Amino acid sequence: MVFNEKITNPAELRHVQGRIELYWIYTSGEAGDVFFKKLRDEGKFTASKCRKCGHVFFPPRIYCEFDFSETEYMEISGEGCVLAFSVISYDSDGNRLEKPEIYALIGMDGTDGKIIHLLGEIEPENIETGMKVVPVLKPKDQREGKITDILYFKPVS
Amino acid sequence: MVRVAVVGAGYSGFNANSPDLSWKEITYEAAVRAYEDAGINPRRDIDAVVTCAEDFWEGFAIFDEFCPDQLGGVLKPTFTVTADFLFGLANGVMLIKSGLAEIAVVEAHSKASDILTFGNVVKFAYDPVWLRPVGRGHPFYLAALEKSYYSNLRGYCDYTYAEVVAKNRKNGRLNPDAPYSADLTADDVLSSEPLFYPLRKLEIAERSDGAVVFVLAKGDIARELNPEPVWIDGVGWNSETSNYDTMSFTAVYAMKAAEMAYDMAGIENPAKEIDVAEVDDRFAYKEVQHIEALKLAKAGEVDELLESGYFGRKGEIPVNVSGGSLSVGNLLEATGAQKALEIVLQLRGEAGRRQVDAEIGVAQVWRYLPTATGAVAVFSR
Amino acid sequence: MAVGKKDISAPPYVEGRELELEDFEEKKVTYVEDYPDIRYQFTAGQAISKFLNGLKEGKILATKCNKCRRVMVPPRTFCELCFKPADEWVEVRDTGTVETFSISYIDPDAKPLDEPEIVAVISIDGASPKMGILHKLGEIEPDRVYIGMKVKAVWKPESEREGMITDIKYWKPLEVE
Amino acid sequence: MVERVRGIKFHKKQDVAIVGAGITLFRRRLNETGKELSYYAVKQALEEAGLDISDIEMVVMGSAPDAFDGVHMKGEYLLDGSGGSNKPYMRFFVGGGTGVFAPIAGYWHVASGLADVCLVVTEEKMSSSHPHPQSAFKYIWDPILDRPLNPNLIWIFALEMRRYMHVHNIKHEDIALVSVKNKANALDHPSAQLAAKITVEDVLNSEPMSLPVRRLDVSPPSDGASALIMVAPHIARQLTDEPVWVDGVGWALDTTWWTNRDLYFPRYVAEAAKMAYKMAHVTDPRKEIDVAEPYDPFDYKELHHMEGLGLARKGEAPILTREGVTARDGDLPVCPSGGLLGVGNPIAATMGVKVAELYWQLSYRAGKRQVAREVTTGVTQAWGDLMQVGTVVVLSNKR
Repeated sequence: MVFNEKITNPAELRHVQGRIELYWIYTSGEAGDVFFKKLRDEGKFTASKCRKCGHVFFPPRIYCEFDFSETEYMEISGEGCVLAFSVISYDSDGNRLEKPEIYALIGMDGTDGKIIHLLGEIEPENIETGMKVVPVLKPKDQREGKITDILYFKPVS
Repeated sequence: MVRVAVVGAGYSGFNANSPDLSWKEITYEAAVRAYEDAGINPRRDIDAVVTCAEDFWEGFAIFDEFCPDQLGGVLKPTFTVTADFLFGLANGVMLIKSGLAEIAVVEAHSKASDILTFGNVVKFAYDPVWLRPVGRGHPFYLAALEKSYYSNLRGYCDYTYAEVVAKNRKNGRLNPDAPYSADLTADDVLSSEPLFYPLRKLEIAERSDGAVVFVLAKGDIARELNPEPVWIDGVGWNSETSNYDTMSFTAVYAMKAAEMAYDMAGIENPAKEIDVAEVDDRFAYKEVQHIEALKLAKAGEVDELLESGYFGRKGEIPVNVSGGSLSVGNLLEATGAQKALEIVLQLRGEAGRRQVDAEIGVAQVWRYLPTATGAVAVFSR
Repeated sequence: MAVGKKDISAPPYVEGRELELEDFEEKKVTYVEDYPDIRYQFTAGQAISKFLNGLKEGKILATKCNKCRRVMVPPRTFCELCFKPADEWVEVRDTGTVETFSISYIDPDAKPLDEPEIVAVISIDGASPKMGILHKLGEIEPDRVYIGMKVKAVWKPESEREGMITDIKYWKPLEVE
Repeated sequence: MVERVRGIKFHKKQDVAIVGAGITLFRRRLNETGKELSYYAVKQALEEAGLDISDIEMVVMGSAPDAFDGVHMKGEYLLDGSGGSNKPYMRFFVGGGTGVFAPIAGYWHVASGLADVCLVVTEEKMSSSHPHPQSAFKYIWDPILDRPLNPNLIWIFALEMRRYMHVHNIKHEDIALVSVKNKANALDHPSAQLAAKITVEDVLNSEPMSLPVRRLDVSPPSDGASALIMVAPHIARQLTDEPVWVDGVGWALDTTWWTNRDLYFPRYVAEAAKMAYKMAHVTDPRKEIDVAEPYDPFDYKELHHMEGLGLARKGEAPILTREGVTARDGDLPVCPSGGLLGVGNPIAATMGVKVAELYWQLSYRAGKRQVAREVTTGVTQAWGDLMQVGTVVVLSNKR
């Protein structure tokens, strides 16, 4: 016997609402700080290259995750090509978005790395994998040193 | 060599929701059944308790506080692994092999119906600096991207994934604990709305509640408790990376975990030696990835085999004969538990109307979005 | 594999970059904020549902295990020590004893409180010894509280009770009555 | 039903040695991400052990609640900086006890024979959590019975401390001596966040938080990481002539119903210690233990835990402290690192001042912190959850 008695009237079953009322402030970290300041102030993209194996990381990091050697920063164009994309009709609460968002996995030129970001200025039916895209940044005075300083990537016209 | 066996298994049933029982009560129910099955008194006999849970699935900051009581683990060596049940199982094996325990208990549960903002919790696992702030879309976009990338690489078309859905949802009809089982065809799947294009709603496992408890024992004790226990021949687990830029998107984590488990179990030719498999299918394309990773089929050949019924209930290697997560539901950290449970039931011959003939079975799980981490366990009778 | 162990002791490998609050305020460092909307609906289950419904009626309910003879508050469906189902429901009294207490000057976010509040573990009369709950004390000066003090629950008016632990406003000294 | 289930015999596959350790700075706010902090700690441990990341077979991660770093499934998030990429990697969690629990998990990875070289990494970035790191602790309480009372973490310490003082008639002055000792010890720790020369009066006059707990009774929230490398005997022999051996491990988790227990004595620590001592063949800890690093997030906790560990009789720990027995040059040095009170308390990352410190002490490489007496065996311990869990490790430099 697992329980000796159980509540039979469903109205007597209780549920208590709970909300996590915390918020978080995340530093970009050492490599992130270098990247986002460069993006904010100069509109330029930074990657990092492993001093031992030569793997070029994007997003940049201070260490090579494969051999744990140090890396050095290098400037890249910020352009890339679409490796995969998806069209999302709902937000994370499950509500329909007024306009679907296009997410893309973008291989970054001059690196072994990738970025996941939005695509803009294009309709889903016109997207092809392998398509070349370039970043569209916020105007300099509105940039804050965050990933959202990149508004989206757009196809090369 | 110290061998480890499953001598008891208990579960609470799997349901889309469970408004009448708290997570403690669900777990207690599963534990009582497991201890009865093993024929042990937990307060006297167990040496260690392993629980598997993640704080934000539960709504806590330190959830492991709430684990010992319902498992009979009060003032015993009890701890939490923040991972799936199969990772807990690996720890149970290590505890016994290292001599820290002779009888160990592994538990995992899901109270997914308590989560009101599932999408937000999943998104909260995404890299806070590089990924989480991008867009407002549902975090399933990452699975959609992976599906798209992987399909292009292998040349699989959507029909293959739709067949996986149809197979699993139909299999579930013979499983009394499969709340999402249904009589569906691949065409039904293909005609459902692509909410997360190219991912369709019917390709995604809905959530379920439930708890599973296993009792593991060292070889000689296992035989005393049960003349024919189910042996754990191998366990393996692996993580690719936490970064989307270095992920393979081809389930290399599952391949490496399987290699580790097969190595331990002495399995050289999985496609020949394995009789039944339960793999993670919380997105339909994941089943295809995982079949390849477990080396049950060659890369790029799963579509033809699926079509021929090779992975069906009566096929050569039945995969997800329980109905998989597509039928049973996404049990969060208990997903691997449902898969291991199915294998144990099949090997014991207790799988009822869905019984297949099997001597060696494998269970595999992935740690869900946004990870590239997974675990594999090989069982035999 | 090995190249041999180095004779070093405990220095950090690198100096970290320590930040002050001003670094954030003056944007000397880049950062992201997140205010996720994360909500749950906790299922109270069999025992706690009944306990909460009891509070709404102004009663404190306990469960009893006939094996170890413990009367348990908060109530549970199973005895965690005997690992068997609890056997019966018992109503216990709304008086008790302060087992330990603290005078708190901070709120959950570590901000100072205007008035300190007194929190205590109160063992409930009618339950087994040391069976206590966490709650607050009121109608008493902080420096007059002592361990072993007898206290009584002060309930919200019936119309305001919602079947929550806060239906008891606080516990007050028994002798003041 | 089996007639008689035999007791644990510790029939392990192989012994386990520690050959390297690493620790970052402990600071209130660090710019580095949790991944970067983990990388620093791992890099130092690898360097000390003379190993390369490719030599590591498995990785164990220890980190306390996700609510600090602010990432769901944060073990997965931290894995690349912890050297877990393309490896078997797992995160373990017993609340505040994780700092000593992670190496216990590392122990069974090696002792079971599944790995010969296991890296153990612990990390915490508490500064991400707002409005205050303490706010995260609001969610450790029962969501139905306790959270509506708006509890603060310090409450549980205050309630336990009051009970301990009451039962043994201990004065706050005696407890404050622990804070004075540990903060002074931390002056010699290069990672320390709150090292200082203070007096008992400073503690007694510091700002009240949740009486009897005052500001200087408490360790500070912190960011940091630490790492440890655990290996099989045949690997240890190749690396060093003086490995430090794991002689015993133990842990125990008490009931969730903490208001149903008498809080004056930490039974969870006593049970964990019993297991570890049995395994290490320690029968009289007060005589056989040469140096101890019990968990000291609050000053009374060091005393409480010494009693749980059997290093003092019940109620005797304050007397030993007053007599100087627990000083760095005393007969039983306790927290020579400076502990959490002095070095800082990045919850799980305190492995760096507990297990790693004991490793450095037993290999005579603790520098200015090296205790005066000869050492062969040491014990370290952590505590966590709702005053529930004890985790104990016994190390020795003799096999």
